[in-house]
Amino acid sequence: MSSAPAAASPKLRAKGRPADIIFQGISTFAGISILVMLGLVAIFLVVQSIPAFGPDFDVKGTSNFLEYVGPLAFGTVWASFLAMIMAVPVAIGIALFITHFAPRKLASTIGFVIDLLAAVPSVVFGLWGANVLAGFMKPAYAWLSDNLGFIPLFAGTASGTGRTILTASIVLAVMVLPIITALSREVFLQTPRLHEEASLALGATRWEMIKMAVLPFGASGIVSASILGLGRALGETMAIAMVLSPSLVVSFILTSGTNPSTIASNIALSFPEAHGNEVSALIATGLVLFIITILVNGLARWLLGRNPRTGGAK
Amino acid sequence: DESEDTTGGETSSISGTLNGVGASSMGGAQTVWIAGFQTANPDVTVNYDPAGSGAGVEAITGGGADYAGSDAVLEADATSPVCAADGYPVNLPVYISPVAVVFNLEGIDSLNMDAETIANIFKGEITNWNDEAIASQNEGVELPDQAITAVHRSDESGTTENFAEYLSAVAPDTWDAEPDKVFPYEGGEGAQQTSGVIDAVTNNQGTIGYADASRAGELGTVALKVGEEYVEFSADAAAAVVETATIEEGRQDGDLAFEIDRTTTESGVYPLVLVSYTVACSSYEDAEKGALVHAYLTHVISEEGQQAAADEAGSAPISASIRDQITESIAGMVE
Amino acid sequence: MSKRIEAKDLNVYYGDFLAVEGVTMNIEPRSVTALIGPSGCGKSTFIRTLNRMHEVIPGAHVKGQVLLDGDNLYGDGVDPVLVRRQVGMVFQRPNPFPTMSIRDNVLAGVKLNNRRIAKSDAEALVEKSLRGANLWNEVKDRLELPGSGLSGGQQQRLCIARAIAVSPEVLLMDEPCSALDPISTLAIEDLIGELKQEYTIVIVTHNMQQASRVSDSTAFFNIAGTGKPGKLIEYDETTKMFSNPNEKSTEDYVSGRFG
Amino acid sequence: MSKRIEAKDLNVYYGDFLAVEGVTMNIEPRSVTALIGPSGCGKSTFIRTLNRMHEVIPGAHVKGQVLLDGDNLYGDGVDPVLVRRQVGMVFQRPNPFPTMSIRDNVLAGVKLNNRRIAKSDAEALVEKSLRGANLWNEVKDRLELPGSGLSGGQQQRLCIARAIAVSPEVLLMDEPCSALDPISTLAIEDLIGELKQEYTIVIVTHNMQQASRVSDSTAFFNIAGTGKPGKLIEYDETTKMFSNPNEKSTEDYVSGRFG
Amino acid sequence: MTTATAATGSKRNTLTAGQLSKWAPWVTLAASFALAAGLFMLVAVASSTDFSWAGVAIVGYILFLIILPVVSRIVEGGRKAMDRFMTGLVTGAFLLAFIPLLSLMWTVVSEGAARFDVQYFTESMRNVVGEGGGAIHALVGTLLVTLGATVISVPVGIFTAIYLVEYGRGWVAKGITTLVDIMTGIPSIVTGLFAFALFSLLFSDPGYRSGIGGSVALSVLMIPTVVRSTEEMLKLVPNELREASYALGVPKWLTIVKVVLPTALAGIATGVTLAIARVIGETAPLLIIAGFTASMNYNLFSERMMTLPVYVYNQYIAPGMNVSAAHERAWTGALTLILIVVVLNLIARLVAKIFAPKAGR
Ligand SMILES: Nc1ncnc2c1ncn2[C@@H]1O[C@H](COP(=O)(O)OP(=O)(O)OP(=O)(O)O)[C@@H](O)[C@H]1O
Ligand SMILES: Nc1ncnc2c1ncn2[C@@H]1O[C@H](COP(=O)(O)OP(=O)(O)OP(=O)(O)O)[C@@H](O)[C@H]1O
Ligand SMILES: [Mg+2]
Ligand SMILES: [Mg+2]
Ligand SMILES: O=P([O-])([O-])[O-]
Repeated sequence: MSSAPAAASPKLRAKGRPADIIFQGISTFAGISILVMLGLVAIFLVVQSIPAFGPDFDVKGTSNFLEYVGPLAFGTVWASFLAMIMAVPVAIGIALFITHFAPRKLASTIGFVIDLLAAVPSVVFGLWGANVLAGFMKPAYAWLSDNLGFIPLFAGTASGTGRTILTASIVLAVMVLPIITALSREVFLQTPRLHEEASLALGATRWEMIKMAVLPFGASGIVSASILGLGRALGETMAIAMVLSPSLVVSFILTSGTNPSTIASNIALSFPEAHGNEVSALIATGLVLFIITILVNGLARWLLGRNPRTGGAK
Repeated sequence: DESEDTTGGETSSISGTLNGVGASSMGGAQTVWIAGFQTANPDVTVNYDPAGSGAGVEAITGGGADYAGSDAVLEADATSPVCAADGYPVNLPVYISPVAVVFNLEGIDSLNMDAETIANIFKGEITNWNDEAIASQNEGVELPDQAITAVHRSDESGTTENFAEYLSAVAPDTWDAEPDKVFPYEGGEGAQQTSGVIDAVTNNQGTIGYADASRAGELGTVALKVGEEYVEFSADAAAAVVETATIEEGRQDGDLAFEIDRTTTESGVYPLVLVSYTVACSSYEDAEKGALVHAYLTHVISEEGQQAAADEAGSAPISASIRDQITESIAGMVE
Repeated sequence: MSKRIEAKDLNVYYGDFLAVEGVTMNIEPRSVTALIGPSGCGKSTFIRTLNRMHEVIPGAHVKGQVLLDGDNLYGDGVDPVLVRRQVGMVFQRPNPFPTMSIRDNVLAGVKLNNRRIAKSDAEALVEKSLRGANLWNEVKDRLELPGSGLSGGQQQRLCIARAIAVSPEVLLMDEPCSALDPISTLAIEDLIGELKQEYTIVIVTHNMQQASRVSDSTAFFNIAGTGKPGKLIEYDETTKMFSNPNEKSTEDYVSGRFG
Repeated sequence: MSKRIEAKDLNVYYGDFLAVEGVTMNIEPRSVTALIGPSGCGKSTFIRTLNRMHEVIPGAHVKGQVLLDGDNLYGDGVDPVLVRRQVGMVFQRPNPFPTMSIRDNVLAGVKLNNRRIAKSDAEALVEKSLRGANLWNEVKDRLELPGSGLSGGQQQRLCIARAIAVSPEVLLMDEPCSALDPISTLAIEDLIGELKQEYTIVIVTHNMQQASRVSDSTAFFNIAGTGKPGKLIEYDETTKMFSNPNEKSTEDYVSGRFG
Repeated sequence: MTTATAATGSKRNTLTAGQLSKWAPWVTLAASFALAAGLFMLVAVASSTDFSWAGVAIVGYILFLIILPVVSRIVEGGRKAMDRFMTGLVTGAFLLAFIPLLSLMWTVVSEGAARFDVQYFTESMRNVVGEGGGAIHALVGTLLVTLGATVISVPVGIFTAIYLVEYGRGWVAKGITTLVDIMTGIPSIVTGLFAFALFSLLFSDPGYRSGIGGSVALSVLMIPTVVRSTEEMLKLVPNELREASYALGVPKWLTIVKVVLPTALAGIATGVTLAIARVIGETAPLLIIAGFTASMNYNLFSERMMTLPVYVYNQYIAPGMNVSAAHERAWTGALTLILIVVVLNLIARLVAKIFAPKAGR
């Protein structure tokens, strides 16, 4: 019947929908503003650190920037690594406990209590780490270096104060624990019931169900959670500054009083007295930390890419 | 600006805000002075941010503060945007405090040591409390067979610099590093700030550290060998060494940069002291600011001010002669 | 109220993948048209092109024309939002808004669009729509309760009430009964019979009996194999399609002994 | 291989809510029993009590007995894990493990028991189970691909293969075909016919035709109203149930013109 | 094979064969700890050292972790043993986290209770030397600075998440996601330095200090957390709801504002609270940009502003002669910070309760 060429009636024509465009504009602008903000931070870091790369470098007895930043970068990565190998398994354990082991009614309360850890200011972690934890760990360090000193990690004399890189890493681990736990918990809760029931119906025990359904589903979530936690660990400043007994060394020893420092805590320790070239050097170490973060993120993304998320929205 | 408008102060009508940044060593004393000054002048707010000497120097030379605190003197040719055209930054020694070498050994309150021994302990050459070098100076004291844990500052610090200056002046062969704010050797353990050092020493047996004497508390302290006798730290002994100090050559009028004679052998003098300076302008670009700084510094160096700091922050009051010199230095601020 | 729909040589894509190819069909106003065919043949894809819901999926796009009383839905400057106000849709799984009460769910089309409506008008609209969806008696005492608290069949009827509350001219239903029990299914089939007095209705169903019971015309889609596009094989009156179809494949499909 | 199931005065609860009340029924070995009834009458709830899947839901619990060849599933010290190994289950929505290949999906249950299964045995078992589930020909060339890449019907048959790979003695199926198209449904109904040679099968279905086609006995559940518990109304041979039931409500339900 | 007669249930049940009884784990637990305690008692007596509770806990737990699975393996078989082992491990992980938590909370509460008084919350440190004084100036500062950071971060964060979930496609969205991850790794002190550089440049004031500067620094730390958590929550909103809304002729932006956001609101509130908790205890950046003062300052936009973390830090490192008075103030400050976050958490839970989608599955 209607073979007439289609000319849309005004009823279907848009007036142009300004609200839609404005809203999308605001959202896009917000996204872009992050780009800008990060760009500004990057520019700030680069511009302010340029003088550090000059020839007359002389900070803390080192004669070039690499010599200065090397041990710090090592310490940063080493401390974060130690913190992560402690925190990630424990966080996964806690998240599993909350989601699959604890009685339902208790679970949300427990979750809340763990979240409390996230509320503790880093200064307080510093005070606690330096004055409570270090003293608590000291006998263990003495025992380790007396009895297991042949293992390189425990070589040499033990710290007389307990302010070692291991203590600092434990503090870091406790600090990132609630972050990793909270996110993993959310992800585990999202495990499709269907998959959990599928494995149970096959006669799986609780642990087997977790292995078959929960962990594969949550793998990418655990990685994201760990990245967030790692970000915090890499950048933590005050707690490390207060807990660690630092030196400008590269050392894997866990129990000694001579420990590599971290970039962020070194900035906090040196910045108040720094001037001129030294300020630039410190900001340049911040730039290095920034780059380390980018690399670590890239690595994690690559890991994620190899093990893509299955299921989920979109 | 939040300064209250009430004219309630009976004692004064000056008002305004004064910002200082600098050495943490005199943070406690500044709190005392500020409290006293603000009580007398309710419309004034003085802030002192104990961010560190470096931050103070950066701030005053960059124009980021009205005055600064510094453990080390400003270079002679430094300038500041807050100074008047004919003004220049001056160093004013307002805070003198002995640095104590503190230790934690059960049942021992005091030990005698010469600079050589202290240097060797902090370098990690002497590692046990029953070492002959210590024992020989402390006859009658039962020294335990215990490892020494030497605690130094992990942050950059004026205390470290003064400690190192003393050791390198008196025991130059042992302490062979250039005195600096950074602790130069790898041995020992680091802790942040005076509080960190005090905590590390207090919480652990067999430890030794150095810290502003006001924080020594119950800890054992070392009497330094000066000449042929051993001197415990005290405000008087510390003030005495400053009396013997000379003003550095080549400084402008009113710039009171001290050179302390660490190697003195005079009796009753404790040469391990920290002198902290207030850095201000000889005259200010902004006259009101100048008047405010002048009023404040007058309070700081006043006898009550110095005594309050001695009582509440453990410093050694400056002598009358230094007070006179400073009064002269700051006179230009109100002209 | 109801309108004629014409699809003209419609090709439907997901990104580069051609999911449905060359569909041309006329849908009469005030009739029920059933779309049948095996899984994956593009029934859902096609029905979603009729109110421009297809393009909501990233990368999805359409070539060809769909005319609503002669106006091309895919013409230049056509606002999909306005299209959807005239062509309502009910989905396979009931999806009431979980944060809203039953009343607000019915009024969603009005309220979400920020349109003001007098309280008495709103009440009247809620009652009319719920009656229209055959749900009024069951829920009239609990209009303030959340819609997600209803049973599956009730939720589906709530979604129908929500769709007719905005007075569309066409109603699309993608397997509206597949999640429902027989009693709820009966209620909805009865409802479709009533709604066709006013609306043009297009319904996707897997259920031959249902198609033969409720529809006036039936369109059979088929697909040659995975990765191939779905095609409209035959489109005719329902009685003809189920008794004496032209195509062999249609006969095979509708005569399967399935229900 | 197959076992007799007896439910004795079974009451099933969700927390305080009594969902199913007083069910007593005997299920013969090597037979197919269909559970039918309107939505919400407790079919799913009941079938899940037969392998203790019910208690997976927080707060859910059971009173009464379920005997598997005379052993009470709910006796003291009974390990639900052992129960589930003997009583397999297939769900309404196909749920292969998305991270596993087709082969690993089939072997998922078997690997739990003996990790070190010989490669050749594994191959044989995969083939046997997939053939048993009528899927072998379709997937034999892509056993390494993820199971989630299959079509809905194939996924459902994969789940059946997974369930029979552990050689259970009873197989429970909760609406296994409701998400499937007619062709896949046909395949699965044929499969059920074959499986009953070896297994005791209990199947929930909304589809009367399907119930009458595949089952030997039929149990009709009904519910008096929302909030009331579901009850077993009648349980008899399928032919009897569909031709000449004892209860009026059974007759009403099965004679509904629904399919 | 199948006996026709129904068992009475009193017969031996094949389904219960080879099971450990319910109390077996508890007995094993008690036995393990008793064993460990005995062991350490011996060591303590033999070497005349202190009895080590920590040692008992560790060794007892390890014994439990070994003994129960071994027994289970013999009686119940390997799979059940593995299940018991993992249950022990997971529960252990959970209890392990309680050690630092309890230790921290105990330290903070016991040390902080002394000054948790009216004076503390009504007075500042202006003109206070030695005992007395309070932290009202720091409390107000922290609330203002954090509020400022929240006001900046929440809109930016939520709109960015909206962009990523609802609009963003292709490399721009990917790039922003990566940048957000990178942002989480910026050391807190660098954000302070950055904010300081930015503001002193903008106001050409080399001594620039203000609360708002602190807010900006904290935003840099807060935004990525807000984006991440909001993004996750928006992704959880089923597409069906969006489509239901579109099908009613609702424009996209109204769909987002009125359907997507309300549905995700509970989760977003939790995420924002977490983000606030993340930054409210930051010290390093505030030390640099918000500065230090003993006096009250209500103006976020000018002059130094005290904040609780800086206050705590300062009371600790510069206690003056009356060390214990200052340290008590410091701990009370820490306690206050934690309480603020607890209250925020409770509010978020309330919001979650009120707005949570009713009766889901
Ligand atoms: N979002 C999508 N992206 C890409 N391809 C899609 C998408 N949705 C559907 N397809 C593909 O388009 C084709 C048609 O799918 P459609 O969902 O329209 O089938 P259908 O006839 O509705 O099937 P069913 O009866 O199972 O609902 C299928 O090959 C399907 O894989
Ligand atoms: N997890 C649960 N918590 C509380 N009540 C539930 C739960 N699951 C089901 N119910 C209730 O138990 C009753 C029986 O539900 P069930 O799912 O067994 O019905 P059904 O016969 O399988 O229905 P359908 O045909 O819709 O699948 C219903 O009233 C239902 O609301
Ligand atoms: Mg479809
Ligand atoms: Mg069901
Ligand atoms: O005053 P300090 O530089 O030693 O902190």
